[in-house]
Amino acid sequence: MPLYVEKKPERLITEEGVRTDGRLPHEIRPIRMTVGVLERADGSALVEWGGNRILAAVFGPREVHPKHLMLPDKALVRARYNMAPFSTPERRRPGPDRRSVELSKVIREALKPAIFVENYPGAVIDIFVEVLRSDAGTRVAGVTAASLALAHAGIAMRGLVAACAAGRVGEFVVCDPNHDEDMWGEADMPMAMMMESRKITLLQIDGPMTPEQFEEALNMAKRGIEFVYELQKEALKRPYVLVERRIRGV
Amino acid sequence: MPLYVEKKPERLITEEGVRTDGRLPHEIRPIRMTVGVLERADGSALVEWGGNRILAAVFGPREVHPKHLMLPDKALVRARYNMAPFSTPERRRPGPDRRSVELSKVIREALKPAIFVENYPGAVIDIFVEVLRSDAGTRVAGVTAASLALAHAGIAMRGLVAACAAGRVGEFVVCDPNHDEDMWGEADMPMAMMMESRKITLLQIDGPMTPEQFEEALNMAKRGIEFVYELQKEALKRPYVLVERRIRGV
Amino acid sequence: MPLYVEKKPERLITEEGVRTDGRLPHEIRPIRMTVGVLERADGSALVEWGGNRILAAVFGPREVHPKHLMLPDKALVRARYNMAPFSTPERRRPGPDRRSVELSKVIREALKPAIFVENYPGAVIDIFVEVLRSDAGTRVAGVTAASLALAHAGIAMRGLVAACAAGRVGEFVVCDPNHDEDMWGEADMPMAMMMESRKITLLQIDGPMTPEQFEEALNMAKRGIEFVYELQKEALKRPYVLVERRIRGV
Amino acid sequence: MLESESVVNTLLRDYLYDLVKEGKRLDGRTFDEIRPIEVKEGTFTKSEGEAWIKLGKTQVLVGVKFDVGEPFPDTPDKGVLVTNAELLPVASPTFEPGPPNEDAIEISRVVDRAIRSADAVDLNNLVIKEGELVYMIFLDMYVLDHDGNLDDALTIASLIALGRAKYPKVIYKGDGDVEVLDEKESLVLKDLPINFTFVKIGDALLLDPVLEEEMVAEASITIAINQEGKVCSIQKRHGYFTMEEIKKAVEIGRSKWTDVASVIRREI
Amino acid sequence: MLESESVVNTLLRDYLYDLVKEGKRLDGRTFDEIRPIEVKEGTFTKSEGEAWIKLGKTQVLVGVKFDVGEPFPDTPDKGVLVTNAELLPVASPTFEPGPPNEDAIEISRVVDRAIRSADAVDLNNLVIKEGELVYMIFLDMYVLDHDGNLDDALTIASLIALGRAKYPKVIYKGDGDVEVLDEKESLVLKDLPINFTFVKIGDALLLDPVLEEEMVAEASITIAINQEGKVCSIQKRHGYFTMEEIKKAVEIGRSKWTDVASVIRREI
Amino acid sequence: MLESESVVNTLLRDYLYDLVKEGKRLDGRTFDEIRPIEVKEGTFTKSEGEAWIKLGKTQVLVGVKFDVGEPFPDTPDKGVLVTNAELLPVASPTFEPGPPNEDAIEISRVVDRAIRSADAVDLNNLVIKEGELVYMIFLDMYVLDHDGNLDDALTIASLIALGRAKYPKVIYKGDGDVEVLDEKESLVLKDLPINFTFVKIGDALLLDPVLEEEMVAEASITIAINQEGKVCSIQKRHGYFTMEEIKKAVEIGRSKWTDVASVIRREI
Repeated sequence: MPLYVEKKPERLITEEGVRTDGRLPHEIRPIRMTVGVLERADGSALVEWGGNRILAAVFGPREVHPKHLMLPDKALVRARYNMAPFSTPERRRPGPDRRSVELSKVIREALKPAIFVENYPGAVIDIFVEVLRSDAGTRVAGVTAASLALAHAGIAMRGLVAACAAGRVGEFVVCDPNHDEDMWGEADMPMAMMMESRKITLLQIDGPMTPEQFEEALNMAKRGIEFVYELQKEALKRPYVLVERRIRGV
Repeated sequence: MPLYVEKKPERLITEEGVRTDGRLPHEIRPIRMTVGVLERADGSALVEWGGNRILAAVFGPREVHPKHLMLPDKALVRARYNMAPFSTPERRRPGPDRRSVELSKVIREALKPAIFVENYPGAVIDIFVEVLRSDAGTRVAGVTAASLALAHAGIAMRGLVAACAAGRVGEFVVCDPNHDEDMWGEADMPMAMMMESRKITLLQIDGPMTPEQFEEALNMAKRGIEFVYELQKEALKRPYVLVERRIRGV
Repeated sequence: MPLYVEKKPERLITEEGVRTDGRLPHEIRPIRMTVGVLERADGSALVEWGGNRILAAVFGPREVHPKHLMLPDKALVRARYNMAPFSTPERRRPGPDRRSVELSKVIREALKPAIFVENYPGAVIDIFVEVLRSDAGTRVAGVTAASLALAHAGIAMRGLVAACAAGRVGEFVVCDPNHDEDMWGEADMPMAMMMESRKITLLQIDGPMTPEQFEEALNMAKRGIEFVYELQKEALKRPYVLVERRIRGV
Repeated sequence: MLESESVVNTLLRDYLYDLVKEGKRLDGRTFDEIRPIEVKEGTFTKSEGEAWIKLGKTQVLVGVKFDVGEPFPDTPDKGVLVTNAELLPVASPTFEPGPPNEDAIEISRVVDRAIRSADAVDLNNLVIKEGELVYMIFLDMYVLDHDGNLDDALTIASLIALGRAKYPKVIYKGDGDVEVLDEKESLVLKDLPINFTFVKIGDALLLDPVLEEEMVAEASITIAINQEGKVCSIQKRHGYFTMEEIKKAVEIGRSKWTDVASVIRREI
Repeated sequence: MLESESVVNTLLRDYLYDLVKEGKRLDGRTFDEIRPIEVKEGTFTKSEGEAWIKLGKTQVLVGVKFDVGEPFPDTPDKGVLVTNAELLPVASPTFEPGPPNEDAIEISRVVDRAIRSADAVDLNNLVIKEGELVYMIFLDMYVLDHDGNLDDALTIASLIALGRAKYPKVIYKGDGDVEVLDEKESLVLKDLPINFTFVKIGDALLLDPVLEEEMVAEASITIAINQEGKVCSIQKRHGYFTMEEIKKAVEIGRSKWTDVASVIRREI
Repeated sequence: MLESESVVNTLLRDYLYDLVKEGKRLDGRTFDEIRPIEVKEGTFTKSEGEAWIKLGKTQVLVGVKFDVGEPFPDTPDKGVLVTNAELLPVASPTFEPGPPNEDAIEISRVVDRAIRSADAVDLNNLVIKEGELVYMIFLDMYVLDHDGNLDDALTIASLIALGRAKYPKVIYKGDGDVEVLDEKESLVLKDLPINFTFVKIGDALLLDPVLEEEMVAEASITIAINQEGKVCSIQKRHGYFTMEEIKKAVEIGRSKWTDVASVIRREI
């Protein structure tokens, strides 16, 4: 228990807006995406985003078990968000907790609007998001990875779903909050969009924001999402080739 | 943990038979019954009995899930007795314990003989007894409420099931034991009857009684049940109207 | 908790090879087998082996529930190894733990090769091994008992499965390790065979052995198995008659 | 009881009802006759007190184990008794592996309630250090073969096992710790609350029903009687009874108590 | 929302969409109108603060209980708030008994997040001995009747129940033990973060949807606004929204906050 | 192995048996040839020691984490090793989410047994205060891609992860509390007990089977060999073997130990 004590940094952001990891408010952490990391899954992707390592896999369309869950006119979409025991500083007990049950639902609802479910009546599409290493922003990295895995599996989609969080640290609105900001910042706002249609499929807020801060955060997250979307397209164009880029100005 | 310590009263009953809440041995606590408190349930009733608050709801006859539980020649009857986390002095962890599993069965067996189960082959009748506030005698109040909810749902019945407990406190046999008597009394005997036919459908005893005391307790409980039965009929005649009466001499 | 503290004996075996229970390395504990101890089961056997008391029962061939486990071309074989709460010095909490899940599988795999599963397409054969009293070697005694129960149930078999363990205590290889040897010995090797064909259907090792020790242990276990097999045949020939024998030299 | 009717069930029901009308039972017993009680010899558990008994073809095994632990906050001056029943899948083709179901929970609570309401086990005698450390008794009941009337069989076996139980003496060393002595103490049984189970078939009350009788009966009830002839606990099961039927069942139980108690006492 | 289409569902959907096109709703409300909030009088729980409210035909009961226990290691200077929601099977034919499912967990987390992110309950005030002993608040939310918009109903009931809650004062006696006084202390509510749930039907955003509206809606979202008009938490549910729709929903929520808050304040 | 026969399965079986008769395998290997072992570069976990390895197309990820806690009562002078395997649903269409099933439990126990029976991890070195506080090692094994022979892949990855693991030094401060230092200590691996899994197809023993070979094999067995060439643990799986086959498998394992050990040592 006492092996992993975390200390709050003296300050989360300087007056000039320099963050604990040296980024400016609008900057995003380094991201690397690899499509097709697994053999047996129908689609898979590994997203390394800051210190996060998220593996997503998709199976389907396939037969539904148990049968009574089958939807006659469209595909059933299931998603599971799961944290590995070794993904956190202190070892995590395996199995779902309340947070991961909620995130599984949130991720499913983020992806479902993008899938042509009516193309696969009676089938199931199973999405698995495995957090191997967590470092703030696992759900947006997870949605990003799962969207790649869906595309890699050849599931018919209205477009890729890309995701990024914004947050509030003191009076600064920041893009892609890091671990410190997630722990001790004022507000966190993960968001996902279908970029082709500019539709928001995931939006959560935790922590108060004025209407002005909220609008700024929406725009900040959107710019992050646009960048993530470009990386996704690149990763899909050349599967098995790594896409990595450190950006200072989005 | 130490917030709710209960103390045994110095004495449970005076030599004149006055109980800790001022009642005489044969007296019953105030009861109020309201039928039709819920919109979505097929039948419902709220019974306020002393400090007890019991909500009962009935769904059915309806389709059985899972299918393999279906009985071809009659209705399946299920009952669940459940205590709310806020129903006891100390907060109760949600979910069934051994006591509530047993009481669910006892309540089901108290009501099933009154239902024309052969009228609903292949269907299920679901009875839910929710203890919102507990104050001794929740199972008899629960049976009473559930019987009202069954009638309110229009389930064909041989008659109402009414219930009341008797108990032994020292050498006194008392009607409708209160919390103190339940905790520190010598014996408790919940009972339920179909009043039309005078058949006993629930009988439990916990605590020793001589054959004479036992016979006295049977009669005491029966008189309580007769009174409860009258209240039930009144509550059903004018649904949505409250039936309340404090009785000193049954 | 502190009621049952076990102490390691000063030495597990003398230089002359005398063990803590007085046996020589090749000697087996007393065994008693009773076939047909239960009325309702299709087949049953009680094996008393040293301080072990193992009850095995077989049901089947019978219908599979749930249906989706059914195999169209052969019998499904299920086995459960279960320890009674009163089978160990300290009371054991009921329910499966990881060890009993593994042993259930190991026992199933030990018996399945002996069953003509193709004779019972679509059916299930259920094997229950109940450890009433444990004293080292419960899995070999369990396989032995279950094999008798299968035969008693009239299940078509390629032959009986008999089992016995060998172990290493210091530099001695011993037959049928006792409780002390199981706890503090160097290696344990339970083994089961279909004696007619000399095929090994169960083999586990826990603890290092040189190739020479390993070969000696294989032979030691095999001699024990041969003896157990003779007892099994005797027990089956005269059911309801006890077979007991203390052997000093196998 | 039977949840649903099949042709075989209907035939069985008709047959048993007809028998009862003639004053007979399936195995030739009278209505208030208890099956032979046999106590199997040998050591079958690692407990501090055990009994494997047969009531007719019904077989049960009960083991009593001891531990030390904290008392309940509201009874700092009493030992703790924990009761558990397992309907083992070996006992019947209808029993399934898994945690105790509704029936197993009810049975264990019925036996438990009889023992507790008669104050049969002297829990006050089981305190090591008041409010801190007491003996815990685990009464584990195993059903091995189910041919009806598990409650009475388990109650008899439990009383024998408790009466036979011996636990190690300990010396309290402070701080929740004890020194365990070699000397053993016998558990004190202050009473013998014996359960009597009846089923109703037609107008008849049948004591100690076999499985077939349980299957077709209209109603069933279990009544515990103690050595003073008091009614200690009752559990009405399915169906209904009149008041007169219940009073009659109590009387039969009272009249049979000595017979069963003498078997139990002989075996302790 | 509806998982699958049946003829009835399609008819309902068409009907509600047509209504919305005409600017109407099923129960005659305007798009941004909240159903009447009624607080039932009486005592229904054994908690230290409770509220049984009706939002239209939706009924919920919330109880607040207190205990004392250890603080979390990373917040030794704060009390503990535990939130739990139960979708009781009495509330809807589609709710089943059992541990909280995905929906129940999400709802309880949505209410919890609103309360926490607004810092509405002064947890710093609930420390008995820093790092050792604090008050624990259990906020148990019971859904009794489901006619849509459980989130907002539960949030309102929770705020009232918390605002009414009184807990016993205690004196720390050392060693994890306390003396409980008769005197009661009121829980301090520093803010009123109120949830506003919208569904999207066609181009319209409907506030406080009834069950049928929830069933046919394309999308839904819940937004918590506090007394300063800040957005405290958001949970987009199924479907999708444009940025403009979300900003509009926030504005509607801000404009309705005072109405709902005055009901809550009146009842505390 | 295959639980049941379909036409495809029969064809696969016939094909693989015919291949084996000709002395060949599906992927061209000899019978006793192990697939290439590749260790993926990078940091993928938040553990104190990790390894993501590929054995052919089988991929596994193992992480080692540390904690401090109480020792087991019967080993007050030893650290605690906890082993857990998860057959992630990403690894195969037949794996389902949920708690470890029979197969996962068996695999984790087979790896655990190999490590323990060879005394590979020096648990005596992991005591902070005898009888009170020791290091706890959590060995979590994740199966990412299942193309056969999970046991050997997980054993290799576990040994590398353990060999790489570094834990923080602590100073015991009394009362179950420690001061955590910045300095790290390497875990000591005293032995390399390596598992070798064989399947039997016809008369042949095939080392390191791929998934298809596992599916059609008559029998399988896993044998752990340590650096002294001792047999440390065996787990016969399904089917049966003759004594000669088992002895032959042990000999093959012994002959392959150095090859695998050199890969492990290179990566630590």
